[in-house]
Amino acid sequence: MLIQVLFHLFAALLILAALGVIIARNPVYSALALVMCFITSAAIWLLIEAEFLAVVLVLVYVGAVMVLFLFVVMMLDINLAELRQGFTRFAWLGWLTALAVIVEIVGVVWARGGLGIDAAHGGTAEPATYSNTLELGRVLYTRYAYPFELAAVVLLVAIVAAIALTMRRRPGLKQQDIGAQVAVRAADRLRIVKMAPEKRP
Amino acid sequence: MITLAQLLTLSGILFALAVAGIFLNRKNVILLLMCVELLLLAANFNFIAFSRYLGDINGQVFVFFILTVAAAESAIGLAILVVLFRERRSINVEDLNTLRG
Amino acid sequence: MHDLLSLMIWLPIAAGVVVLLLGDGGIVAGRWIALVATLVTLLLAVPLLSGFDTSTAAMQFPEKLAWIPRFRAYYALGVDGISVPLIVLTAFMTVPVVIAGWSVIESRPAQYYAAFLIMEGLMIGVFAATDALLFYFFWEAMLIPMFLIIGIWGGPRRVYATIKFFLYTFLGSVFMLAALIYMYVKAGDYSIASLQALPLTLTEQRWIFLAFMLAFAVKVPMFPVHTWLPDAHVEAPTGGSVILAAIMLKMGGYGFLRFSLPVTPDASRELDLLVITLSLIAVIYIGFVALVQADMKKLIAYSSIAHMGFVTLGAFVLYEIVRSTGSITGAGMGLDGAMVQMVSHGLISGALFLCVGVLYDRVHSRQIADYGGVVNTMPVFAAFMVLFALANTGLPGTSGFVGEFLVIIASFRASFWYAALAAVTLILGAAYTLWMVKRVVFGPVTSPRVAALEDLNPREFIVLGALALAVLIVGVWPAPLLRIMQPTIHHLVSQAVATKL
Amino acid sequence: MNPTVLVAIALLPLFAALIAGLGGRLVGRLGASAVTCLAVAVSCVLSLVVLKQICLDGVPAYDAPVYTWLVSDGVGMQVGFLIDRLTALMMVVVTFVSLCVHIYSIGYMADDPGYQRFFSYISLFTFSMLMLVMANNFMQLFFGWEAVGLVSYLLIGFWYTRPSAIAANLKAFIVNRIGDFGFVLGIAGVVRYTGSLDYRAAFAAAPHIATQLVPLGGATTVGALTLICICLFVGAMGKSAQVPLHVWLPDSMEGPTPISALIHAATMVTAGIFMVARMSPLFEYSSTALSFVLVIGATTAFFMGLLGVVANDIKRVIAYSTLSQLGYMTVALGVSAYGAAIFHLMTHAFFKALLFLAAGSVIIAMHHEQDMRRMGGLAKYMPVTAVTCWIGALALCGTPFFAGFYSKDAIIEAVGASHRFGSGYAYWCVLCGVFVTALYTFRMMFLTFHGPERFRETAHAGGDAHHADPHGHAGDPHESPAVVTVPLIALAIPSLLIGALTAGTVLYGGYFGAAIRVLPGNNTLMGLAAEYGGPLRAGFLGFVAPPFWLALAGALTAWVCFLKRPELAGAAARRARWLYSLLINKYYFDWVNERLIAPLARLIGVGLWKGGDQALIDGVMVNGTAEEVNWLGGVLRRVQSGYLYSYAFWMVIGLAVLLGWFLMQAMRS
Amino acid sequence: MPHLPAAVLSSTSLLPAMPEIWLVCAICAILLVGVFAGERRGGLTATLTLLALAVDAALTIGYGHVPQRTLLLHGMYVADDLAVVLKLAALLVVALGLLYSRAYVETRHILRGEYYVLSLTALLGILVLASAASLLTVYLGVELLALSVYAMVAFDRDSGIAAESAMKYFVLGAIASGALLYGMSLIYGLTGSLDLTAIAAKLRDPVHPGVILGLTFIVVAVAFKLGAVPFHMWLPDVYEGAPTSVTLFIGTAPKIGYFALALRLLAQGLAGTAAEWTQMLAALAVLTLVVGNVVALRQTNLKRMLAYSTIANVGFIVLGFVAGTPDGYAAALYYTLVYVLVALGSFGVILLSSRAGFEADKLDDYKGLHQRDPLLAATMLVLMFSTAGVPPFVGFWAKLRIFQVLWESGHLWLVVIAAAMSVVGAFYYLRVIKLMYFDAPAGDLPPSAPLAGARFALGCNAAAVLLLGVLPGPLLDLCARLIQ
Repeated sequence: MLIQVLFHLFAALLILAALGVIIARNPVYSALALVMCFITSAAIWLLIEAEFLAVVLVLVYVGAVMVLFLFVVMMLDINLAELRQGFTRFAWLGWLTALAVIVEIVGVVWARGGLGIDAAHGGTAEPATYSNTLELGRVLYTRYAYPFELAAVVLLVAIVAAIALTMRRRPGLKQQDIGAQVAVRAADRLRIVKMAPEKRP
Repeated sequence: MITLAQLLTLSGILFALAVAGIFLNRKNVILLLMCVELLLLAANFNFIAFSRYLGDINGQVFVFFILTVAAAESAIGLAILVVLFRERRSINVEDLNTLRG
Repeated sequence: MHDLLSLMIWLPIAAGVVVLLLGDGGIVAGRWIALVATLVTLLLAVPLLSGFDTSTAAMQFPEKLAWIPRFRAYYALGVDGISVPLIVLTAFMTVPVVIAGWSVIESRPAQYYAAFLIMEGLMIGVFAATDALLFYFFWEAMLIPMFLIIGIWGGPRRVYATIKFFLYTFLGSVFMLAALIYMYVKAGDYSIASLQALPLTLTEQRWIFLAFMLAFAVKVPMFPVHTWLPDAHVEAPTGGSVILAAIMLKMGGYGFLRFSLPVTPDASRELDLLVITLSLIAVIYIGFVALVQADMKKLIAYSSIAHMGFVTLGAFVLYEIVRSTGSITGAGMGLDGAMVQMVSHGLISGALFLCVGVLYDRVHSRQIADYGGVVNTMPVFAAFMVLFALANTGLPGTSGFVGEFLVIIASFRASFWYAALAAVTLILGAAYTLWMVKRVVFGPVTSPRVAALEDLNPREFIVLGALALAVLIVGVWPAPLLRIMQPTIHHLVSQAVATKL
Repeated sequence: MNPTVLVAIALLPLFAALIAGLGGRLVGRLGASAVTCLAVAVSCVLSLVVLKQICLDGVPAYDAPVYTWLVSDGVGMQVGFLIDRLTALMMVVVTFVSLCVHIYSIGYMADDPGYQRFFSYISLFTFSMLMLVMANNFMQLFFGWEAVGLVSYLLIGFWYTRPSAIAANLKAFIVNRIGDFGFVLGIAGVVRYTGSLDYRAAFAAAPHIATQLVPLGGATTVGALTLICICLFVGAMGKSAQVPLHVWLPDSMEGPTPISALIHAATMVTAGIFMVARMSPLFEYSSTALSFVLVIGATTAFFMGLLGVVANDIKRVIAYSTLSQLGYMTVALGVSAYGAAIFHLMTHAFFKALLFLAAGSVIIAMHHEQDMRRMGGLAKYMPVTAVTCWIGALALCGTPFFAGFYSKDAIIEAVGASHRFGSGYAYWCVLCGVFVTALYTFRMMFLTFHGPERFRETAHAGGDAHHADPHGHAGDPHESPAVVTVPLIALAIPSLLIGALTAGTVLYGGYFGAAIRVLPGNNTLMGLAAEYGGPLRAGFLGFVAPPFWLALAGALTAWVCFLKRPELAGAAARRARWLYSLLINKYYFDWVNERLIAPLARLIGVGLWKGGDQALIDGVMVNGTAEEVNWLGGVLRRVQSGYLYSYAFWMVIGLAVLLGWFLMQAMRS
Repeated sequence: MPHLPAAVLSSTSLLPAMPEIWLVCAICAILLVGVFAGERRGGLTATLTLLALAVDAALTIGYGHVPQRTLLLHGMYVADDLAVVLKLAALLVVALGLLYSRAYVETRHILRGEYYVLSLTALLGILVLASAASLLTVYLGVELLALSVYAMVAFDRDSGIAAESAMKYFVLGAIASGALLYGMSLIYGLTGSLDLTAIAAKLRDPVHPGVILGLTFIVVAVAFKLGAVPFHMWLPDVYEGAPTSVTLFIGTAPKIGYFALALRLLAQGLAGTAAEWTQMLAALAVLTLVVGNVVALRQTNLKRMLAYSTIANVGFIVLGFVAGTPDGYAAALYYTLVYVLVALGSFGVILLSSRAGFEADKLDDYKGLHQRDPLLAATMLVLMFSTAGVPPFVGFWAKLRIFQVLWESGHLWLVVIAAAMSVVGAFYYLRVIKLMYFDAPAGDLPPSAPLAGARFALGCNAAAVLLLGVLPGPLLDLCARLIQ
């Protein structure tokens, strides 16, 4: 019962936060709303005993990805003023479509025999000894070794791509060459010029 | 306890909102990237819900990979965004229409 | 020679490739290679004729190699009474084209010759293929060289003309392909024989017939899908017009005889009035249109349409004959007429286009108004021109007469009115052809350009002379031609009147 | 009978033509004329031999193919000869007249650059005409039929630089084609009902065909034989210049005069008459067709004669008389008096050729002046021509004892005796025709050979003078050279005598025998034969018959109006202006053709071209479709707006629609 | 206590996967070389890449072939001949593509080690897709391919349109993968398995709306990847915006991967729902054919026109799937291979006729190409006629095959529409030929550089199109044999 209450609470928060992401005028606000989304979803996942993923979600996303987002937002100092306009007059059409999609999905979910399985219960609760993390770990490096490697390559791609796209050596950029500074000799610094003595007129 | 249907409904709403966000937003490309994250979140919800419902761990493993990929995806997305901004000095969706027809 | 047909197909193509590779630099050699190749191909027609057994309707000189095992499609060649004359015609007509282009084609001559040689091979392939897929293969492939010929060496509006030509024919062919595949799915292979033997319901036949008809009607061309022809002819270079008129149009007629009648006899029986009507419209409507053309090539092009109307009329009149007389006597005559008409029109229209080409090379105008009194400066040419013009009006003693005469006689069996409407061509044909002759050839010299003309050079004389001979021979002694066709035509009639239901 | 002889008769002129035409410098002018004359002479002699064999030696008629042209669907098309009395007679007429014209042309065309071409043409014509008359099947008949048309086309346009000439030959060809249109249909009909092209089969089947009906759409049907015969006769109308297809003949006078004599008077134009006579076994079974023939012929005979009265060009006068005489022959055919028709054909061939050649002689003398108003009083300058011409003229008028008398009289009486529908009308036409004939003939003679000498006034070089005039305009007109006058005399003799000599046999002696079939009921000549008592009696009786008095009246009228009181003619013209303009405009036939029909055809052509081909098919169907597609492309192109959100939106729309559609299906099931 | 798998990775079970393994190693190596060689000796990385591809091909031939279809790596990886052929095709295409684009990338200063690394990772994605046996591997393959390609599109950092197109591609692609995941999640949930074979076994009629729901999402994703209307909109912009070398890449190899995606996912995994997704694809195919062909008529940019032509051809590929029979898939496979071969050549022509500062992507740049460079013009002629489906070129057989399977499966109207549309399509292919052959050269365009190697390869490419057109038998048989 309590779980139900909590679920509905978090669900409501989640949806509100998602709406916030969409309609916030200021990207920073949207980012924060997104953080909110992640936290609430993490909470819901905890409620359904996906503890490990919940933790990962918070750590990885809120901790890393969203920070990255905020960083980019700040880095590209976007003129927020120009972003303040709202939706165009076709917005209602958009909302309508979204609504349609929701209706279709929800319709299927709640229709009798819509899923072909009994969606009215959520599966059996695990015993107290159950460790979500252990279960994941058990399969992750055995059955899922191949996907795991692929995921690694995906991350590699991300790294390579990010570097290749964003890093650029600008010509004419002044850089310090420490080695050169250390290895400098006096001759390089000082030049003695011999001058002929002044002629008498 | 939380039923499958509730979770699926939630994810469905999330999905729709994310999509709506993508095409309702006329201004800010970053917002699109965020919506994409929402989109993936919705999918994750499904997987976890089913995994829980079926008492089968594979769904959660899948989510694990999705999170990984999503991270990589957002990284690349932001990189492209940076390049775009360098070129155009703007991340206004309205300005992304030189290619058309 | 059991691989005679392959030789006739691939020799010109190979020569064409060689000429292409030699390039414009080696065009001097290239010309001779082209000429020799076409002449050899023409010589190969001799064993084809001498070895041809005129007592059977079976496919002769057969060749069969596995081509696409998966579709049970074979590289299968063979000839019978309706393909031999057309193959010989093809081999014959390409020679004048090569000679005619000898010195008048300045730009990219190598490609010019290559295109014609390759096209010759492909056209012979169309007539020789006994596998529907192979037939279609050649049928379509031929569009490419023609497209280039019109587009590269054509007149001012060549682009419009050639694209129109290509799309028109492509549209037709695509639906024929669809029909072919449909029948393949039912029959299990593509050999024309098995398509002819394939039982089909009336509905199927109807659709297949219409699909085929679209393809063939465009090629023939029949009203109302004829409008590509005048444009293409006007814009094409002389050689292109000659091949177009002499051979390509025949493929439509050939298709009707090879596919429509035997494959969909019941649909043909049901829809023959459609074809007959369109043919008669072609004869009269087009005759009137030709009357008012100011451009010689256009006029001849329209007259081609009108003459091809006789082919389709002769091919499809047989069902009406059966209906009105209750016997198939005379049905064969219509088909004979259609075939002879094809051959003779090939010769005559080709010759007329060459005549126009001769004038065009000198004056660079196709407008009738720019000429007049040519006979004063080019008497020999005038003699040829008048001869071909008279042949075009179907004068007895020339080849033009035979086909029209047979078709008219045959169609009288079907209905007095068919014969009457068809016979209108005697008047209209004479009117537009001789009126043109009057304005171009006769009369006093009208312009300094005409006064400056000089008469045929030996090359042109040989070309026109050969054609004139052919026209007269076919006109005076058509018996051999008909003997070659006889058994096949009989067989065809029996196929066409038999029902598949 | 030896077929090689027949082949030789036919082919000799052809080879001669080829030699003369293609030989070029090898044969030269002399060679050309020599070889052609020789060839025609030989075949003339051979024809005479054949005639002798047929008529005197009683050799049976020859009917056999000599060479198979083609066999289609069991129907054999051969070249073959049918030589019976009719054919033999025609062969002699053709070759003889042709020979005369050949010889005459040596002089007449002496200084024409197209000399060789000319001889090649006329030899070719002789060949074609022989093929026509000797045919034993329709295919060959049609071949000859078209071939003579071709040659006449070439010869009318012989002087191809003259616009009038090339206009005339185009006209001639096309009008003839209109006739051939019917002719081919007739032949097709014969094949339809007999399955063969041979005369024999067709004649044998005639009674059977007569019972057949041809559906003409709906319930209307027409007798097969009637249809066939009328179709064939349409062909004859074209060749033999019957109203309304006569318009080409007067214009054909643009050709050289020998041609007018040979082709457009003596032989080719009579092909139609010959053909109908040849087809008598068919026509006999269709009195409808014969009535049609009768009426057409009668109309031509009278009304075309009238035109001769107002014409001023000497050759045109003769041309109109030819028309009218052809009308007479046709009338004869119409009343089943085929023999009379052929007989008149023969006599007419001689005296009309004579008249033309005489006219030609005059024209030479007048330095190629053809207008009679610039002649007169020539008799004393060129006596031979005048005399021979008078003989011809009298023969034409049907003066007793002259050739024309016997043939024309027979025709008139045959018409009188006939009861076929239309014979009443025809009778009056031919009677009045006699008056008219005399009128224009004498008018021509008076204006040309008698009365004041008007040629001293400036004679502009018109007529045949397309080339430098060799005679020079100096001095009085003088008699033509022998090469011209000899043929005149050669033709004058038969014009005078042939009638009297042969009337008995050819007309009444049942000369034709099996060659011409006349059903007992229709045999008009039979009755006349009974009364015929030899040429002399017939001649004397002729003086008391109405035709003679009509002819006399005509002659006197001519004498009064054109010799005694020339102003009367003008007065008459002014008095009956409408009639005069009607005649001077030749009943407005040409006007209709040139101002109505030709432009109408061109209008249709332009309409179909611009409206049908260009506007409808190309504009709407072809390019229209292309534009539609292109337009659609433009519209769809705008959907690709370039805006990210619209792309996303379309994706989602697609998703939503797919979802909605298929979920609905799934829910329903 | 749940089971612990005995051997995590047995060496034998790995052999067929050698190509992927080798490729990963090669990627790392080339990455390092690229880092140290730097931009100065970029040629080195290029050569190494080609070398790696060659070795990979050898490995594929050597180890890829297995007696019969076997599942490896705990059912994540399937080894069969189809996979082998697809991999070889992909390797060949990528190799040729790199060969063609060599000079281009040098002149555009995008020749950096990363360029080749990314193309290799993309290739890896294709290989993974080619032998994917589980939803997870499918997903990872797709993402690997997609992410690499996003980056490559934006690779020319000095080009605004490149970045723009990359951004569009990225966002839309993300939506697509979101949809894919969503669909996968539902399928997983309703079948309780990630293995495609298991899913195929579980999915039997009656099909629940839930499955349809998931199916639709997956179909949308696949349609997006293939570029079927209305999920095609990224395609023209990306083709036009990306550097031509990248366009070449996108236009060729990934198609093979996405064919594998469609085949493995729909035809094999979701075979039970064929009745539904064939209908969906039929609807999409019609739209695709119409839009692709009709809009291509209005293009003035050759790359963009080819993009729409791609869409049109995708329509045909999809039609192959619509047939829903093994024959149909074989036809689609054949069409894909043929199309890739032709597209490779067409973009190759663009690459070779472009210069520094001259992209040669406008249609008008090809006026009178015949005078400037007969070889390129002739090649383009062959390829255009082939795409238009005119014999004797191979494109004709591809279309023929599609028509055939449609007839066999009784889709009359699809045949008619496809036929009509191929006529419309012929027009704009002819227009290219018209420009090259019938028009006079416009102004003075730079002569084409003498790149013997690339030009030779291009010539062979065209020759292959002709040869396969004259003797289509072997390839047809192969495709049919690969799909039982």
